Amino acid sequence: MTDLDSFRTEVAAWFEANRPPEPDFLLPESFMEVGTDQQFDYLRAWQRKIYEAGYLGMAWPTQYGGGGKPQAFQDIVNAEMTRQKVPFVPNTIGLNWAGPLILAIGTEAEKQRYIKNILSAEDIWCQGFSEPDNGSDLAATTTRATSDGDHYILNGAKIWTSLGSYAKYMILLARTEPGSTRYAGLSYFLCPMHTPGIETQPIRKLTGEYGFTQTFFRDARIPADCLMGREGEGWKIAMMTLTFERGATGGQAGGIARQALNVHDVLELAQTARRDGRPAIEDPLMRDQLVRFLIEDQGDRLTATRGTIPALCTERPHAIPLSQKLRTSEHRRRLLQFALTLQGANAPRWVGDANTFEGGKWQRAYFNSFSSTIGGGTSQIQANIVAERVLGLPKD
Amino acid sequence: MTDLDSFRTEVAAWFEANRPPEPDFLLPESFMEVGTDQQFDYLRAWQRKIYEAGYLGMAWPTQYGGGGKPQAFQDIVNAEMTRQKVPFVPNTIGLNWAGPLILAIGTEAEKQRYIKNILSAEDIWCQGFSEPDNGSDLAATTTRATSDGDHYILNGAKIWTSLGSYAKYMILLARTEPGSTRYAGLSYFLCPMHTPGIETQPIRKLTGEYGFTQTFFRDARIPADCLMGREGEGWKIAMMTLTFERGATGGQAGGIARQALNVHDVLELAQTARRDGRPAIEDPLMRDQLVRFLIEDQGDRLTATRGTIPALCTERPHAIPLSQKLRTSEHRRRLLQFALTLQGANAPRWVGDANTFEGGKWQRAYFNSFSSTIGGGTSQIQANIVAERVLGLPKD
Amino acid sequence: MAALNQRIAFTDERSMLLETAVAFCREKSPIRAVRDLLASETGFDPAVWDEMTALGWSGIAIPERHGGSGLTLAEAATIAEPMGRHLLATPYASTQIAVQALLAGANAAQQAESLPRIAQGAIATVAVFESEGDWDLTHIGSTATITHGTARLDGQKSLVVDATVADLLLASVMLDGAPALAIIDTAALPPGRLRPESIIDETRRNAGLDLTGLDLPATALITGPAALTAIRDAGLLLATAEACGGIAGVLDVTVDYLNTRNAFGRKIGSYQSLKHTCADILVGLERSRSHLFHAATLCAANEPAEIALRMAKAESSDVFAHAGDRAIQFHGGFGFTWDCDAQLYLRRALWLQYSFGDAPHHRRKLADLLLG
Amino acid sequence: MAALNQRIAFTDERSMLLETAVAFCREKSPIRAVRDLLASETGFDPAVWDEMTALGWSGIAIPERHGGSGLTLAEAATIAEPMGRHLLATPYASTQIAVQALLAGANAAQQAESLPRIAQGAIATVAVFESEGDWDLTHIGSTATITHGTARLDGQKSLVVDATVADLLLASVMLDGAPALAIIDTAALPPGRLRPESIIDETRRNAGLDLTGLDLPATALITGPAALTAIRDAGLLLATAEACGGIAGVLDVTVDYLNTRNAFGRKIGSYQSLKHTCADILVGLERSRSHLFHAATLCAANEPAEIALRMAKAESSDVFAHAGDRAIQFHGGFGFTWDCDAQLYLRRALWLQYSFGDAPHHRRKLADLLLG
Repeated sequence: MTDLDSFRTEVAAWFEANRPPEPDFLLPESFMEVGTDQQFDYLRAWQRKIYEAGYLGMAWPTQYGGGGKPQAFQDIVNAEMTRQKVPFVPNTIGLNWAGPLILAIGTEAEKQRYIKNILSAEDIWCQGFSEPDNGSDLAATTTRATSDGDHYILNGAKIWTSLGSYAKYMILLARTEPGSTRYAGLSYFLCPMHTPGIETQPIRKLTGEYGFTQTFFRDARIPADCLMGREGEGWKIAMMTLTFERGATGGQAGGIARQALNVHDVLELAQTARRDGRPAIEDPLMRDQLVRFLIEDQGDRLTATRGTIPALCTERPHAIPLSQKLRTSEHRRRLLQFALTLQGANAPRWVGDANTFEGGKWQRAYFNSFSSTIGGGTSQIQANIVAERVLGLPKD
Repeated sequence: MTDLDSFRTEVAAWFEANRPPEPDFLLPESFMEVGTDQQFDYLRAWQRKIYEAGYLGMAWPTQYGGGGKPQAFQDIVNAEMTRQKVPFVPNTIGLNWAGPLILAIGTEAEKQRYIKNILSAEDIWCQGFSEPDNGSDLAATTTRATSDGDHYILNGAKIWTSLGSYAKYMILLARTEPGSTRYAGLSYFLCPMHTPGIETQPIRKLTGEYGFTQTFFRDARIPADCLMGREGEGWKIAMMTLTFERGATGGQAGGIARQALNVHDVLELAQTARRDGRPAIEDPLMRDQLVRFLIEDQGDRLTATRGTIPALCTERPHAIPLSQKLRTSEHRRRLLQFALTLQGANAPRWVGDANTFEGGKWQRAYFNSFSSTIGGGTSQIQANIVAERVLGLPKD
Repeated sequence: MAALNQRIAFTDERSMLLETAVAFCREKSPIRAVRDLLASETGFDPAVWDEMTALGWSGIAIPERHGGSGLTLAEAATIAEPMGRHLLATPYASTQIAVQALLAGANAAQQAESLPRIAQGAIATVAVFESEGDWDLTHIGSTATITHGTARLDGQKSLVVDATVADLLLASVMLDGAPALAIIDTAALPPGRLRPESIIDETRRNAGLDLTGLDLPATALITGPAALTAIRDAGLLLATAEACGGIAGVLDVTVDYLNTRNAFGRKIGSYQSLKHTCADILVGLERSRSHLFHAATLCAANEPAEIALRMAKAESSDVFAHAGDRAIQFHGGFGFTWDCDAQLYLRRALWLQYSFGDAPHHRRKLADLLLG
Repeated sequence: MAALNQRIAFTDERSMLLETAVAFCREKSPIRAVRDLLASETGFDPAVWDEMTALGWSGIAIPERHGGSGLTLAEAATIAEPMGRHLLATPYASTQIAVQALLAGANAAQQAESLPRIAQGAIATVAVFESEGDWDLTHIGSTATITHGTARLDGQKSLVVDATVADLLLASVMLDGAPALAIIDTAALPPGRLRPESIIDETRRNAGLDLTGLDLPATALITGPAALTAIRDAGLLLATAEACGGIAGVLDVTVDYLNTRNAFGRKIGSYQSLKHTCADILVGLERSRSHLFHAATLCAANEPAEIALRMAKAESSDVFAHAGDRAIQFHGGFGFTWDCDAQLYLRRALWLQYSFGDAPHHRRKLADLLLG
């Protein structure tokens, strides 16, 4: 038995023993959906517990609070969290984007100051990239950071800030060169949220819940050393952050137990839920639909694999990455819409109803699925991207 | 027993006794699909036989070869032809568009000259409205008719001419006022096809068959009395022709036994065709699809009824007429595509195969169905019309 | 295959009624009013209900001898369409369904007692679903047992619309192995019998109903299959009417936005992926409305309407659910927020989609009816 | 549910083979050549076949000891994709399916006799469908009866691809109540046994085969279930490969036209209803290709591949049929003519869609495999 094998056994046992009690409220699907203090406190406590057990940041350097072990250990923890379907930990932006970024290019002072509290969930992090009028076109950022002695003065607004009301820091993209346009003139800040002039306003989602905020900057003064890298490097650092977001490079501190509902959860639902007096999975039409979703899901998974084999992507090398968002977000929306159909007469119940399936998470998940078909460029824009950049069709 | 009842009995008996023998080739679906001499000769003989029995043009004046009876008699004949599923008669444009038009606004000379031979199929008629570059935008007609003494000289081209190779006359829309644009300056001709300088060239369809021609006019001189009405009245008369085409006013000479395959034929097919070793109609998925088509078909039929009740069309009075082509042509294309699926392993056979269903007419009908989703304004243009003119959305 | 006809009868009376209802709903139910009522306990405005009663709408299908307007379910559905369009919060549909059940199945004494009350503004509803149940209204777990002239009920009903504001409840129970309906006066219901439920359409108030040990006079039971069939038919027709109105309403909201919002220098409504989808939804609306008024015609004439009703419900609820889904998407970031009205329609669409059977359910039933 | 893996192995060898095949098919099968062959009797160009044999492609999956290249069905499928893309007319796929049947089920003597011939360029095919039949290859009406070492065949086969040009036919028959395959040398076939059939894909030549009273040595029978399973698997994989190529080909034809043709002053490809549909087809192509190479990987490794094959076939044939249908529509009036290449692809798509089972068929089988 190798070290890793025995570690896996140990981890499995720990999570079995320490799994937090099922709360009497519905947990969010992901860190983007945390909408109540109840949900937040529960998840933050859970993160602290895992960290204290040594299972977060296992591959991060010990001098900053990490475990100093090979990444393989963290991978085992993550896999086990997914397998046991334990709750996720909430400080996702800190653990997986800001943290790896600071470790990669931050100063020693930054590492000392931020890393450990990211792991322990002492400091929650959020992201300030999108703006109300620019959607996901980061290059069109208009939030300004004006240098003023040893401070920057921030003015502008960000939108769709997850955990905005709970965050102590924001990774912020702002324009430092007045009059500049597009990529040039952007800078990157590790911005303290508890600064006078920074205000967050919760956005109520179509689910009725909260989970995003809009963040307003009105002459907010932050110390000059909040600047990461140099002035004008903002775009480059933001792109690096997005690489961490996509998990392409490794280095994440872990804790992302899958909660998002997928096709396999829908299969389980089909066994439990009943239509016309019998399990939905026995209905020939439902079976046909389920298989369609399975084929599509497997197709997307296989496509991810194929994308790593250049000889099988020679004709249109960008087809796979550029179509990825369109493929997966629309699949998910349709899948969750279908998940309601499986529930037959009980489908139109909502979160909080005593007779709804799994607390109404399916209904809520369908509504939340629009965040991916709209956010980060709508599916219509994604289809244009595929048609224009991959197929070479003319612009509208 | 009324006169009409006894007439119905007589007609039913006549068609039962005189139904032409099933040919050993596949008959066309409609007059637009007549592609071979064999098909044409068979159908022309059939028309002549019906006319000689007194069952065509029953409501047309006796002095021009008609029956001089109330329209109700012709309606009975038409209904009986449909019920007995006998072949249609080929001179559709003459019987139903040109003939009624001439009777309505033609001169006595025109009536004497044309009507009887339309009924007997002695003279086949075709239509020259569409042009190669203008699609179905009749106002953009560019074919010129230049007055030259007691003749007009024709130059230009028409496309999608049904029965073009068999026709003796064409109802032709041409521009008589040089330099005019749009509606003004168009005139309407009853044009003899056997004129030097008029040439037809068959168009081979995606089915591999013929059935349309392109018609070229190269300095073709036709007598001035071929002009119908006056110069400049072409648009008005063309619109009147289209009213006859839509059957909105009555006065047609009959003979349109339904051949076009519809949802009820598909139901019959589903009972005969087999999928996976059993009748297709027993397959739950096929049943679901069949019911979808039935609901849609019934919806369109009901919509035609509702369109006659103004109080139920107040909000968007143009919604029903302007969406009609989009609704029915797309329904038909999808229905015929589905009809192949019902045939399971035998679906990919083609016209002429010994084991194909009903001679391959389903496969051919699916291919021909594109004539309605493309011709007369593509479905994409139809959707724009609905979105812009009915919903008030902006132009592209 | 069963022969289908395409009759639509629309009298001048219905035509005037429709005009009145369109104007009424537009005036009484601006979207602000709809939103204000979301947070209210009862979920509807009693003053509006009183006006509707004064117009004769609550008793529209009740015979004149019981104080009603003496019209039919077709007129009831005609009014329901604009209500759906303006998301008018009202116990109207529940009440109409209960009226149909009473007309079809109640005896003379029961009718004489309940119908005049409804015509005067009493709210009624039906309790015909159970949490383990399906859309077959004859699958009933609740029971009634008669002893010495007293019926003792047992069981739990669920998804009872407007239960908390109803004066009269008709609850389905099994009595001697056959379905029956118990007429329950809510004034006589012990406290705690109604348990509010959470449903996706926040313009509606639903509750579960605990029947355990409830005693009623045996004369409060409606027997025979007619009442349940009437509930199903009325449920289907009114859901279709609301859905047709809802499609028109959400299409309006969407088209307005597409004509307002710019992206990349053009009105977003000029992009075909949006405008063609709207055209398709309009086509679905036109077909749905035609099915609606045909089914209403058959119901009003007491002709067999099962095929027409199932077709109408299947078509309209699929189109509405699709229209609601697309409305969210086409509103972009705003569509993801509570403040966008698209979500109100999507929620309504999902409620209707799964009320009295969704489209796959009805297509399966139709296949048996039409294909053998 | 059966656990699915996502393995795709693509060796350098396959990579080079793919490059060669792409170049070969582009050169040998320009659309003009495809159209010229439509009217020809055999339907393919023997010179091109000889070149393919010289490249080792006809024997690509045949072991080296039988004169083949010693590779697998995965390499055979890799070549088939560009063939599908360029609509290359060739008896390649039929031959590969027959090879797989022989490899899986034939005994040593049968293999030693037939495989070297194929490696040297003999054309082979399978006769496994009947006119009353379905996609279950074990549903066989034809029979073989053995008497004194002679097998007498009876029955009619149908939809036998490339039958008229094949040197070797493998016909499925029932022998003592179990499926078997008869190896028929067409040189020994009496005249009139093959009856040309008309199919929707005019790049292919099909025939019916009359087995009535045909006598073969009993040693020409392949017994056991393995050969038929191999035919199904190879049929599914090669149909998927051709379909993937076909989707890419028809998408190219369509995109070219959309980039050329103007309407209302703009390239028609700038209209979203056309461009988004193309994007969706591309998405379908990407998924289909991924399924293809995954299924090929499992086949090559002799791992259970039924789920992967059925998924691949279902996905690719639906996408191709849709792409072909849209290609006609998007070409407008030209699309309605014989001269537009879209029709060639639509016909191919329909042929493939119904070969070895269409998507609803495979999804039903997959439901049983995956959902229990």
